[in-house]
Amino acid sequence: MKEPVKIDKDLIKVHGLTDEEYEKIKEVLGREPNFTELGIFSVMWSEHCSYKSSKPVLRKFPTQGDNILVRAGEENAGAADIGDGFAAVFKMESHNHPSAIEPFQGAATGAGGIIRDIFTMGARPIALMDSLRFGCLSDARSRYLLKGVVGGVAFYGNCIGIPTVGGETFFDKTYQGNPLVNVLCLGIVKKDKIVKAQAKGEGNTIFYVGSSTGRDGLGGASFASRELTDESHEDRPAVQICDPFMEKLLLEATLELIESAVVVGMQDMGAAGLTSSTVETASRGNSGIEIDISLVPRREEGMIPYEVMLSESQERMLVIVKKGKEEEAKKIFEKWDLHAAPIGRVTSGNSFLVKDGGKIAAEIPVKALTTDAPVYLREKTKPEYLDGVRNLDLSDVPLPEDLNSIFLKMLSSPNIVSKSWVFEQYDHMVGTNTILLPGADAAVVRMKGTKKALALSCDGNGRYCYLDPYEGGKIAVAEAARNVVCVGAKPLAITNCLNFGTPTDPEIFWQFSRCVEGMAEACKELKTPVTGGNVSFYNENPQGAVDPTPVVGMLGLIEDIDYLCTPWFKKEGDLVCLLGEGEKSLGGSEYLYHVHNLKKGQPPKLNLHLEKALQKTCLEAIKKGLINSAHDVSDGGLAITLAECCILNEENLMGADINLKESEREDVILFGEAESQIIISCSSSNLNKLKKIVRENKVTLKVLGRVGGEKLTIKKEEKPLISQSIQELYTTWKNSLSSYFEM
Amino acid sequence: MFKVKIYINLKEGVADPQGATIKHALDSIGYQKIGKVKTGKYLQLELDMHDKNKAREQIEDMCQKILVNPVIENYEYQIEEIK
Amino acid sequence: MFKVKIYINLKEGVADPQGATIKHALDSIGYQKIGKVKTGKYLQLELDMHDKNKAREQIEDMCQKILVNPVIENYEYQIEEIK
Amino acid sequence: MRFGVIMFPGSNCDYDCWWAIKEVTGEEVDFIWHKEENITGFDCIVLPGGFSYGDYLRTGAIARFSPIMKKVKEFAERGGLVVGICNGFQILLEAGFLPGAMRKNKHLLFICKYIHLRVENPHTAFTNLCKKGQILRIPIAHFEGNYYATPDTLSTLQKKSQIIFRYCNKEGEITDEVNPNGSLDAIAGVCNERGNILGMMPHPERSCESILGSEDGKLIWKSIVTSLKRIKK
Ligand SMILES: Nc1ncnc2c1ncn2[C@@H]1O[C@H](COP(=O)(O)OP(=O)(O)O)[C@@H](O)[C@H]1O
Ligand SMILES: [Mg+2]
Repeated sequence: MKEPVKIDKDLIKVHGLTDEEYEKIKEVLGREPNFTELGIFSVMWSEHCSYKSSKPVLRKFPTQGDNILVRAGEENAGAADIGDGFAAVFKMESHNHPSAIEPFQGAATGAGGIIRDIFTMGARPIALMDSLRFGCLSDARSRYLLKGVVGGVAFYGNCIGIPTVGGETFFDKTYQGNPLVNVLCLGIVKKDKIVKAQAKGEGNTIFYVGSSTGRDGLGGASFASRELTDESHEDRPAVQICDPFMEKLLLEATLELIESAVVVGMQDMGAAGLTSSTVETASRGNSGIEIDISLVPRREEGMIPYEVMLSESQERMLVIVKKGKEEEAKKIFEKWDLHAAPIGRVTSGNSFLVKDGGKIAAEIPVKALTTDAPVYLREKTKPEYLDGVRNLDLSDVPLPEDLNSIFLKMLSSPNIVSKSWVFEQYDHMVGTNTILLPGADAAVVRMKGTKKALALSCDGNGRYCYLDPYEGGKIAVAEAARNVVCVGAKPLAITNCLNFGTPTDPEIFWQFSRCVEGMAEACKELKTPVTGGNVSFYNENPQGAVDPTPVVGMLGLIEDIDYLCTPWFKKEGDLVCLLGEGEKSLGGSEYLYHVHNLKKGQPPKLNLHLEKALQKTCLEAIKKGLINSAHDVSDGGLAITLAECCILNEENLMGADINLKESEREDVILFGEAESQIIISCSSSNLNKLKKIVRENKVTLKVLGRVGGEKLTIKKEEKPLISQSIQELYTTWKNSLSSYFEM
Repeated sequence: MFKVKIYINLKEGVADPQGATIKHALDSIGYQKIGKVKTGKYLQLELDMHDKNKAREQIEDMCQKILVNPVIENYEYQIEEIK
Repeated sequence: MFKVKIYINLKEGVADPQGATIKHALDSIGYQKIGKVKTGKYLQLELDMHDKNKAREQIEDMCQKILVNPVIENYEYQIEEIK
Repeated sequence: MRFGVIMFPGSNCDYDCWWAIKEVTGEEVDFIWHKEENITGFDCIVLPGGFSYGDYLRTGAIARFSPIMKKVKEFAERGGLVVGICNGFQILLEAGFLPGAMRKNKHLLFICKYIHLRVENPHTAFTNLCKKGQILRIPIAHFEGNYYATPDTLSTLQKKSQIIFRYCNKEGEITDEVNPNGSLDAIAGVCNERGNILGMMPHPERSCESILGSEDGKLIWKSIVTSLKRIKK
């Protein structure tokens, strides 16, 4: 690339900067910016780095709590106290657009990025989760994307040796062409060993460690390079290639480095690479920073300062080392065959100074790029589509005659089927901590040397949010918490990924605000503060924006792993009970979508007080050892939840005989979705004790039937609606996803 | 009948960590003077066709549609008639 | 300075599931007349040497020791002088 | 007994082996860095699973050149016990300590799940606490576990009882369906002729505690300890 001679209107525009923003840049600098500076401003003031549209809305999230050690936004990830002197560090991030272009590398580099965020805080990553959304599985491109994305997450997580312990896989035509790929990473660190992402202490040395810098990802920053000059280039790749092996070396070396106490701070070079890592660490440390980019290791020849500063090559880190400890640091890097180059130092003052050998390439006040970046209060209006889609007249929905075959059809819906084709491609056991493998409501990883374990769940429902963003946002949090409760964990805190369309569209921004408000409300009520997350706007395809899709990653704590609870039925003769009651609705249900091809209606209403009481009751019952299984009612309604209780344990399928005393339409009874409900099983001798807890917490408990036999039978007032052999249910559910990939 | 050999490479500028690691290994085993190492794929296939031009057309099409990932890869091929 | 291209193949008789899968994919998309498909690796490397014979020796050695697994793989290579 | 677990760059089951040997089996264990030149004082060397050198080029192909491998060779030549698990097995194959080679799994997917193994030869230093035909439940996690050997090699392995484990179903039957990766003759683990080097794809270190779903892996560590005690006597 060549430097353009002059910065003109077009150049400013392709950098995604408005005229006002450009005026502001001139004001800050007191002069015209040069090309490199223009690039630096454009990436630091981009939505991705500055959160210029979302910041004011995100302030609605509760971020404080007794156990919150690092609050959202303070560092690369938040941290929660989990006792015994340990903190859990966790965060979720999206890599939607890169995955749409190159699914394998896009998803893999997404995993790589979030893993770096965790270990740069000094935490050893112990689990990954992936929350994935694609268009219809019947479409070849969607299958290609699914295969590539799963392959990419697997390639990265397996190689680096962090178990991918769970996730979500959801299909809906709204995601056609714009898949959502959100990856969560959880790490553990001694509380007093948390490392800050800050550059402090005049004269401390800035090290560049890891892969060399190429032109990859340049286009991803704001535009494609060829629009800049008339010269024709070979097509420059925007696609970043991952190197999990390099990251494994970085992971081990940095943790060793932290142990040796030579580190002042560190940050990975993620979005906006060298630029954001240097500027953000300096900003947090209230320092200046000076680097010489002629010292930056490069993969390609002839790179200009602009390219070096904006490259998004993967697996690179910035480490600030104490003055005088450079040799000690170098030794550790060398042990791990890593190339570490000192490229600059922390300075007093507030200037971000970039030199290229003897020349000054850029000089900008640090805070102008961070805390003083522009923030906008975007306009919002209630979308017009809402009134139309919320009206659901059940008389337009024909009641199927053969409920048995509809039941099987539901079980083989891509959104209901077993996701083992996905999670068996992930090493979910490495680390020998995964005590609840994928397939349950939440994954559980133990903490060796203690009785404790951490539970994780990812949840979100774009359909609900499309129909009612506020309720949908609330539900995402509540469901994630409920999932964690079902395995016996107390919900502690959340991270999240907010996937939306274009924020300058007032209707999209309304969806965004309402979702956040709903989530915030639920977080407050359930006492699960937000420790961090990520906003992904511009998720659009030719048909328009994707359904508003906030994804919640919930962290829960199990005090004693002897009281781990699982979702499947265990003993013949156990009572099957429904804990809690929520109003059933077909609005936004999987049944309506999969069987009737409709996305309509009012999603289930969530009463947060009831929800809280329900979760408390369930946890108490688990801790007292009163129940043998717990599984929350979600996608597909009661019938699907019951089926899952019967077949989730492949080693030991269990039938059940259920009799429901309800008066609604049969499809509503079976497949209507509701909040605040958990199916539990218990021995009849525990029923009275259970009832006592239920009364104390003012929730409800209904006995629905008994575990046993080779069939799942569901009756309404003794009249059979469904009766199926569990073997058949199992086979249908288990093989439906892989059948799309068999040849 | 044709025998086709297809050579698939990473595009110029696309990082090749595998190549870099192999180079590093060769260096440290003690091989001298190793410059850049690039990794790629090598496919061989038989085409039961007679018209070379048609064969070429089909090969191009197959490469662009499935054999090659055009986002990050380039390809070249050789085609040879066999009896 | 030499530029070396190394083509690595699975030996005759060693099953090649990847090749079979690609063939199957090509068939099912509707490409006609696809015979056997074989997958392999393609390495390119630069050697900063001057004596072609010595270069050949080193390449053979590298292939036999590390680049190729002789239990299941064959190799061929081309060497070309560059300035 | 003192075990040594080698750490290659990219190993990722090293700590898991350490935990299984130390905390579950109760034996002494230390890590050995791959650039180490000295391995005296160990009774058994473990090459753990993972992705040494990222599995770049071929699994195990680069790690076999680590300085430590010369020492492991000498150790094995003196009759020391060596176990390679998953990537460790792949390294042993590449280094020529064991016969054969690994190819990509037949379905061309990484696969992680519990499988069943049948003990084919209980008369080894690694299986002496098992019965012939005993069925073990142990997880696998690999992309390249599709074992191959030439027909000659295979018949030698069979004749000399060097096939230690084969993939089977719950009932111990060996069928194509339950062969998870396409391995020749459903081979999951082999040893050398002398019987002191074992390579296996399944992960015994992942199945040593009931909370993880199985304790069958312990049999292998304990067999090793038993045979070492016998030798030391
Ligand atoms: N992409 C994925 N990666 C890993 N595990 C997954 C993935 N998708 C689904 N799973 C697992 O499959 C199980 C069922 O998922 P889901 O139906 O979303 O559960 P729930 O409705 O209880 O949240 C969970 O244990 C989940 O972790
Ligand atoms: Mg659930």
